[in-house]
Amino acid sequence: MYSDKVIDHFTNPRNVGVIADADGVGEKVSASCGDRMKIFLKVSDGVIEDIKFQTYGCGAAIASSSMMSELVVGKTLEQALALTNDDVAAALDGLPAPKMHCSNLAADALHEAIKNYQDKG
Amino acid sequence: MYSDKVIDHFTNPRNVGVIADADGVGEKVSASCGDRMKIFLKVSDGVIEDIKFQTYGCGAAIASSSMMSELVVGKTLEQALALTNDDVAAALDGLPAPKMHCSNLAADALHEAIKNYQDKG
Amino acid sequence: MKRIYLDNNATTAVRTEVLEAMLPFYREQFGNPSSIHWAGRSVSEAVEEARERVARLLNARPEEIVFTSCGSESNSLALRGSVDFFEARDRHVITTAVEHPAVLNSVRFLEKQGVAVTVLPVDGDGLVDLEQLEVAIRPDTILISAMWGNNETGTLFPVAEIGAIARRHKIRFHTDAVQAIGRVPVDVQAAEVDLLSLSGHKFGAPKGVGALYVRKGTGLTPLIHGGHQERGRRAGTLNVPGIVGLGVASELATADLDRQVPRIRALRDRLEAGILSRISEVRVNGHRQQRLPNTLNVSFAYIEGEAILLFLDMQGVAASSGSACMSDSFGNSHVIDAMGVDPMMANSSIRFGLGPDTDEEDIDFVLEILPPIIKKLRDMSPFYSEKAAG
Amino acid sequence: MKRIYLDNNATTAVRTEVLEAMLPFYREQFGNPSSIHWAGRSVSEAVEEARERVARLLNARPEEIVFTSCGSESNSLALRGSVDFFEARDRHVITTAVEHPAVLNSVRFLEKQGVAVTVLPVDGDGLVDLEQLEVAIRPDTILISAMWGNNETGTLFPVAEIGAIARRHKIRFHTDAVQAIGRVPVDVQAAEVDLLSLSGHKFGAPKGVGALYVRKGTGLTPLIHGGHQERGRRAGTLNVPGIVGLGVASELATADLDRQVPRIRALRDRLEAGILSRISEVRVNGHRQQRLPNTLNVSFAYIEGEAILLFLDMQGVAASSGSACMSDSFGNSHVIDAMGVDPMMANSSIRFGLGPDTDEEDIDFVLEILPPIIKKLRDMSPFYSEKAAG
Ligand SMILES: Cc1ncc(COP(=O)(O)O)c(C=O)c1O
Ligand SMILES: Cc1ncc(COP(=O)(O)O)c(C=O)c1O
Repeated sequence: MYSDKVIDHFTNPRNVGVIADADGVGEKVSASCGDRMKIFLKVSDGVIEDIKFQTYGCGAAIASSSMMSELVVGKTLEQALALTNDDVAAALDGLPAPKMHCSNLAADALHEAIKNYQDKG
Repeated sequence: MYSDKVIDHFTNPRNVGVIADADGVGEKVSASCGDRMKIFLKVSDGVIEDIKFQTYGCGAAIASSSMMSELVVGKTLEQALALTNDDVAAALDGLPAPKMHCSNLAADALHEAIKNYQDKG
Repeated sequence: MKRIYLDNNATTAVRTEVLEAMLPFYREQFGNPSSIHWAGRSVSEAVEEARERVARLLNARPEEIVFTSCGSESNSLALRGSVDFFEARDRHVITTAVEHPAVLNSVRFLEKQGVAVTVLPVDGDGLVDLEQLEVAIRPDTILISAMWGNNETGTLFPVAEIGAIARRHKIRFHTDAVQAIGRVPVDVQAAEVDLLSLSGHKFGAPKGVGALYVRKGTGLTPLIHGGHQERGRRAGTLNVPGIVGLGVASELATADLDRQVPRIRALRDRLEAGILSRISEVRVNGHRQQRLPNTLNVSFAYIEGEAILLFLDMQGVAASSGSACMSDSFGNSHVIDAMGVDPMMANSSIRFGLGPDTDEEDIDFVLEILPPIIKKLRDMSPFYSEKAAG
Repeated sequence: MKRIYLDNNATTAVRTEVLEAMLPFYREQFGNPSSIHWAGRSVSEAVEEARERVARLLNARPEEIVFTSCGSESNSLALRGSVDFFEARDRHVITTAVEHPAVLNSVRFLEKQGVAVTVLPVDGDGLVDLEQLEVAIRPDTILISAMWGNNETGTLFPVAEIGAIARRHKIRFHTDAVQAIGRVPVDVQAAEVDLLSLSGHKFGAPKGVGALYVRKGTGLTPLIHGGHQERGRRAGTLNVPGIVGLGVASELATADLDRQVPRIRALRDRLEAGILSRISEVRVNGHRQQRLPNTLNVSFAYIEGEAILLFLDMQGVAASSGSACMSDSFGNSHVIDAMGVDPMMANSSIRFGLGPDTDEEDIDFVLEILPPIIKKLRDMSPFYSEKAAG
């Protein structure tokens, strides 16, 4: 059902936690299944220096949060804004069809956090 | 499905054939399945001296013709008239339910033959 | 006593390879394929592999295969599922007089529910007239159900031509291919079929499993409601061992068309020729050419079928009769009746259904014992002696 | 890795004795039980013996047992077959909010066809209010369908009391006993049941076979039309090996009530007590006393069920979750929802289903690995950290 990459990220999620003095915080809740992701960013010179997440959700939700965090750490905000949910799923070698629309929210949550950072601007 | 007695009478039917100079001839056709029995009697002093039958029908029809013929040979016409289809079935250790009404006609055919003999009388 | 099984149209033995493939799924890989844990996952893979195999047999796509429990369920689902699907409109269904009771009784049930029905007659060979079919089509016709091969006589319908007519009129076409699988090539694309029924136990898979091919885009209301199994078209925990067996049997069936069928056909022809040459006043029922290669249905004047069957049975030969009141699988033969056969001939019909295990010795044994059986019964028959008398 | 199967409510392994009894019916006694020749006769005897065994399990008569392919078919047949039987009149059906989808989706389908439906709510323990049931009864009520034991929570309905109400009002009573068989005594006389569904694979028989008990005199229109099998209530060639297996499993099930069930209940209680003492903010779903002895459904606040399930699975433990989008057998839990449980709690429910193979070591292993799994997931959960923050 889940790819090896999903299982790996689910079992050993990278970057779990909070950043107390985050520069940007964002979250996203899935309307269909209630999955919830909360993203904390540390930004410096337009680059994501640190990222942490908290996720309430199934294996796909946790794995995509973890994968997203790995994909964007060290990237510019511009690069991070270009990341889509589908990119995250692809990096995980795919997600089962029923999960694509309910648990695959990590890029959206990230964009919320970036927006929050920029709004503070 | 069929009792051993049915199988025996079906495999080795007693009294198959015709009596050319029969004293009485009768027949019965089943309305439901087309089975047909024809009975030939030789009667002397009110006793069935000889009986032969021809039957078109399934295993139950043939076995009940044969069993009936054994039951009445040497019996008085009165005794023969008292014989019922159910008696024949019982003597065969029973017949399967769906056969009771379509193939169990031997006593009726016998009675027709006796009637034919008496009508000539 | 040697036992000779010549009733392969009623059911077949499960093939060795099929049973072997099934065994691990009873106690080792016993999980529910819907479960996401270890016990479900490998099982669900096996089910999907079987689905691909069945699809390949029919030249279909895996997602077009719905697993069922038997041919009767497949037929009932095809008919009722189509009628229910079109519930909002007037509905007219066309079928033929020689369909299996699973189709005919479904149709009769639907008729009572207000569905309009046309049952096409057949000719003396058991074939439908395609012009009559065209004439029967109405603006509200939603379905044509016509079988691939007849279970009693073996007569093969011209399914590709029926399919073309249905396609031209944009009507869905269901065919009951329960008897055809493994005996003649069955291709849902070539025949332009939308719904096709098959049953495992007729070709070496176990009893309790069947399938319905449902062409992509063909809406169907389920008969069995419940969970999301089979993409919502048939609920219920999947019969995993049965499905795995059906997959293997499907693969064997394709191979058999070249490997076994010509041999079986030759044996059937030998049986037919032998009977015709040894016994008088015999009628072969069904189309002599367009016929399932394993099937011979033959009537013997003046006597009754079940009696013949019993004498064959006593000598170890299992066949089937169109007249046995108690034999569900065959019933009182509406098929032979529909062909306009004289009722007494119809009553004496015997069906021989050959299979992969049949050999020449079996056929020769039947040819040896059958003439004396027929003679014995004719000697007992009032019709025969009356006819002899003049 | 040791594999611990705690999903016996989803499906069970076929028992050794059951499989052994089935094996001769694939290749040796493979005949069609409807055939009158040697190949059919012994098979038909085996089927009738199995029918007697199933009847004995339920305290019913053999002729009241209709073999089907699964629990979903039994439920669909009971509901649709009753509604179709009463086609000439107004029809109202009463059921409950926590039934299996095979009942609820059948009812929804029937509602679209114009049947009036009342779905009774349940309380926090998953029980229906019998007074509400009485109030729901109307002059046109033809059927009450209420399950014996719930598949998600294990809650047992007071079936005998429901049966008495139905009898008093002369309404037929159907109960889905799929989960109850082999776990609690099931007696159709004591509970005054008219229709009862069971499914083989839930108690050691194979997948692909089930049964519907139909009380004598209870008219039913078939779902699957065709031949005369099952006294005209269910057509299709019988799944002989499956039916033989169901017979043996039925016998074992009765014996198990004394032999296995007390042990399983004690293990379930040990698991429940262990979880409650080791993990905080846990809720047991279902009635604590009136419950299937093998079932424990428990929710863990702040986290999601499928994630728990996956971690258990990685350590070899198979359980089931009410929230796994892809797990058909459980579905999005309408049952826990109907009990008024907070959605987040409902989303974290895990069902452990113990079976005859479960032992103390298995339970202790789960009690060892579960607390760190819950901790790990809570540490990841925004809800948990917000709550900790105040
Ligand atoms: C209570 C209940 N009813 C019906 C069913 C359906 O049984 P089956 O999967 O055999 O169709 C199940 C099993 O999923 C069940 O637990
Ligand atoms: C042509 C045909 N259709 C349907 C069926 C029904 O198949 P099953 O007995 O598997 O339900 C049969 C077999 O009896 C058949 O021969």
